[in-house]
Amino acid sequence: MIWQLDISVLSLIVLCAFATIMVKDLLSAAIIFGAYSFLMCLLWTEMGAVDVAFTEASVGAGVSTILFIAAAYQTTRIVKPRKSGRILAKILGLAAAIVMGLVLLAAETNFPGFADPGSPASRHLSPYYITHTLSDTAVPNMVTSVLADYRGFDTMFETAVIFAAGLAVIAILRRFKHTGRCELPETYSISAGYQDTIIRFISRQLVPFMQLFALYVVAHGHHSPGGGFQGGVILGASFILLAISYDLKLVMNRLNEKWNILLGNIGVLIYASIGFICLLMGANFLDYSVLSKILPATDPVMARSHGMLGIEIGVAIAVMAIVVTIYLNLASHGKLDKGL
Amino acid sequence: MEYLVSHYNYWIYILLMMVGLYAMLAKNNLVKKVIGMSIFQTAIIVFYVSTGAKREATIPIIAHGHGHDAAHAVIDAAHYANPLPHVLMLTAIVVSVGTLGVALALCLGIYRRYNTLEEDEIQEQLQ
Amino acid sequence: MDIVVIMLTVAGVFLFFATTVGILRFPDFYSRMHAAGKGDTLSSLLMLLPLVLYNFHELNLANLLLAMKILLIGVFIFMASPTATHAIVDAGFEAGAKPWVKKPEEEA
Amino acid sequence: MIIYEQAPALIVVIPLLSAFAINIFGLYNRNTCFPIALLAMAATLGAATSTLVRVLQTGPISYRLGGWPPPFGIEYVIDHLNGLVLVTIAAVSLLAVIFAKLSVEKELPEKIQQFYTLFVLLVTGLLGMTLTGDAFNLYVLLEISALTGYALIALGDNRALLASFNYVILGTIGASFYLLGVGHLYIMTGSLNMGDLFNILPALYATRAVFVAFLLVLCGVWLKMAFFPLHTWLPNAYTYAPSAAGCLVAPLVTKVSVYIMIRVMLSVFSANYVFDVLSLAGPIVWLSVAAILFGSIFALAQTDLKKMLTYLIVAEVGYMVGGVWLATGYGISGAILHIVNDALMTFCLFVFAGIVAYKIGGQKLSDLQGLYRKMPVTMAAFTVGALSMIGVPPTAGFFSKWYLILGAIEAGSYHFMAALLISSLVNAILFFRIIEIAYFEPKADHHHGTESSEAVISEAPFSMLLPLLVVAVGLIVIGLYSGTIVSNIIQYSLPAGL
Repeated sequence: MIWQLDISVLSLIVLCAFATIMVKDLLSAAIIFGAYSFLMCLLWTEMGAVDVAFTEASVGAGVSTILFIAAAYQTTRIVKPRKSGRILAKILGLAAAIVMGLVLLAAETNFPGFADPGSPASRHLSPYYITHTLSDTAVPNMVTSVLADYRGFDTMFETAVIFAAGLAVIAILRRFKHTGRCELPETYSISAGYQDTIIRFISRQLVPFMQLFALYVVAHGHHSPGGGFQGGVILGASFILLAISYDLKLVMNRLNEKWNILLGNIGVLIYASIGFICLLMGANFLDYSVLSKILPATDPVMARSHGMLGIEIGVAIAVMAIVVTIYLNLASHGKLDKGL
Repeated sequence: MEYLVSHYNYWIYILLMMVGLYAMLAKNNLVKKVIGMSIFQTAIIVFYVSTGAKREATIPIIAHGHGHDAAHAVIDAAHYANPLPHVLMLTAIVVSVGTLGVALALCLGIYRRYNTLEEDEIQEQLQ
Repeated sequence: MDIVVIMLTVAGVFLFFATTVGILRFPDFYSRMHAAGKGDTLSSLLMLLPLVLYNFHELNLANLLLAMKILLIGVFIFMASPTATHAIVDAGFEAGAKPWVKKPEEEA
Repeated sequence: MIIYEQAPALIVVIPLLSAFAINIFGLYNRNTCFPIALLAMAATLGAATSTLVRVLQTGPISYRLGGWPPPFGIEYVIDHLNGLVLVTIAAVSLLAVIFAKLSVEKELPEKIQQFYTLFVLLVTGLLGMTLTGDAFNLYVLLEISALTGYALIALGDNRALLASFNYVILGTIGASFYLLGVGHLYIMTGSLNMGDLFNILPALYATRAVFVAFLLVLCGVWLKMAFFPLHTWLPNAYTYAPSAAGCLVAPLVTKVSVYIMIRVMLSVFSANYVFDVLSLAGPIVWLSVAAILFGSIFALAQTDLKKMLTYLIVAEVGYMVGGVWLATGYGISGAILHIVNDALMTFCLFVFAGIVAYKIGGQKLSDLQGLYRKMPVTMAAFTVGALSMIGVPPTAGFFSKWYLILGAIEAGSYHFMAALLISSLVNAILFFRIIEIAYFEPKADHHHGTESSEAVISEAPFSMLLPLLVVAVGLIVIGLYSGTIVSNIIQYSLPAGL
């Protein structure tokens, strides 16, 4: 905890936040927001929250920025100045922000000091997780064990949230009128418009490594930062990279819309079914320890570890498919023909 | 000075929340509102992660935790940062990216219909 | 060993600084990207190398693996950073950014 | 008996799994969506009812998800209060899915599969919010129901997208405030389990941070339930939603938020803290008086049927919030009973609006002319719903209002009582106006005016009529048995000492 570093990063963050909402160009706003997210990662790594930082790096700085850019590309990047005579919203917003700030500031004086080892948050529940994660679940990364086991139910619904978001994007944007089902070209052909060989070549070389890395992140989440969610986002990002450097058709050749939706379903279904199998075997929902009865050569503790691996794989599949779906729909305005 | 060092995080998160809330309520451009929403949500994440930080503690991964004999090693809770807020915030980040996707999809749909992203111009078209 | 590490780090920081100055001070889009592309790549590498070397204070398998990982990051940056710069320049060219030339009357 | 013991988990797991089943099977054949959704909702209702029966027999149940003991893992707690709310949600969503079939086929023929999946996920979220005993788990489920709600509303035509966008912004502020409030509780206590918080918090009641935490949670929930000054997103969002989605979202989402408010007030904080330590009750009751009056007056000014109903929801939310904050046994009983009644009443009226949209196409009040002739059964059921909204005995609406008024008298809040009476009067004016319009024939200057006097009966299709009739009968039955409900169920969910 180096507070000088913290403060300098935090002041940069505040600067970025102000710049993002002040700048008159949506594309610039998106880029600055990406920088804001990266600074957040730095801050959180520095505070010891490596998993959160990893997720923010892949989601906030990666996918969110891409989504903003896709939205700006599909709409307009110009922010027009407000017409005169409409300052009521401004005053209202400012007043609400100030009131909220003052209320929060009043509460803040009661908080235990930052990074105080004696604070209730560090003393009440967390010591149990820290000291029992190995003996209960055999997973050294306690973020993974809390995420996938102690509070696995939250995570199931977190995956369901992302699934619902993907479905919502399809429901809102997708237009089926043009094509009854996805029409794919006979052979892959380069679309019209100037495309650069260097970028294409490098992207194509990088994609396998990205996917390999993503699988490593999923599989190694028990021992190092990472897990299903981060791995899934990186997998999705590899497809997005292809979609950007080539075109949507190339991606749709490999992962068409039907498969995308199907994979999204299957991913969450893997999670829920593992929980449901536990329930059928007589234990409570998501109590993986009972899986030791069907998994060969495992005791209940290792069964928990394997159960977590199973659900991480499910999360990764679902997140990958949904991230790709959201991007494809946003980048092509729901027509899935061409786009960014 | 002591007080400043132990509370600056909270001040910054409050400032970020104010920026986000202002953008959400007062900005005219819909995508700017969405950006404000993201800032608002990350500010809350800063707050939660701050609750998990611990002085003299390392990242919440048990060192040399491979294998079964490691289970019997003595683990001191004071050596590791609090994992619980991290878990909660992983969930919150996921939720925020989901909300972001939906909000941007709505922006695109609105742009398709009204051909503008400015709230006042949409209101004019509605009247 | 320590001296090498410090020297490399200082060189990296200096190059980063030079890059930043370049981005701010160069006259047109292309020369700015030139500074960003070249300076960034080399300085990142100069920052990563000392990290690798620093790891070898205590030679064992774990540290070797760690050093490998850091080197892999270096390889990735070496591939990705120039490509990204190229892509940006390309986009700028398509968007019609004019390169800076000396004022015509000076040449004449 | 696995089913019996695992019923609390099954309530959520059945709709969750069936949501994926709907989506997967829907990819291949769209006609499979409806039967799966129907079966899932029926099974959920079964699980919810068996859970409520078990609670009535043995007292509150605690279910450990993942088998971890409560403060460390996530816990489901089912007591009399949420047992009742659960059955209400499950019943209304079963009826709503029956109604949705034809309406969706007409309004959203392209997106049937997405509609049912989102629909079932929304129900999952609402049920989970009601079941959970963990403050953070509640946030995740809140977001599920919110995200699916945004999408369902945005599916509607005509201005629905903008309404949904405003809902996204304000809904996210609400959810974030809730999250931040939970964060304040977490930093002060280190716990997230509601029961655990209830035990730890009394020592911290004097601190400002806990007070702010309470305020944040309250504001967040208020935004979600559209309580008076924070209601701006609701009327547009619910008006422009597709009818089938409106039938689910309008009756349930605000009611579940009210339930969460009660749960947080009584099970995380305590009645003692909320009512005695804080001196908020007076201003909040005044605020709910304002909500009731505002909602009623704006409802009176509308010419659009659905929009009128949405302003009535704003008024009804005022009833429930005010009832809880009266801080008397009668007031809280009335508010809890009103959650059930209002869910049914709102459902009845929105189904009516949906049938009108399906058969006639318009939503203007003037479109309703001559409906008593054309659809006698529909109008009869609507009349029951309207009478219940006004509060005429023996319909259910009368009894919850009666309890609320008793509560107001007990607390000495005569302004709240006056607001209730005024709102009943306004409701009477509103609904008698509709009934009057519907009694009259369309104007004879129609070019085929002679034919219309033949009184062609063209009733709504059976699958739309069935939920309407069931709920109309339900309103009367619940009205007749409301004494039993209060003494057997609601009685036990009141805090001690009230």
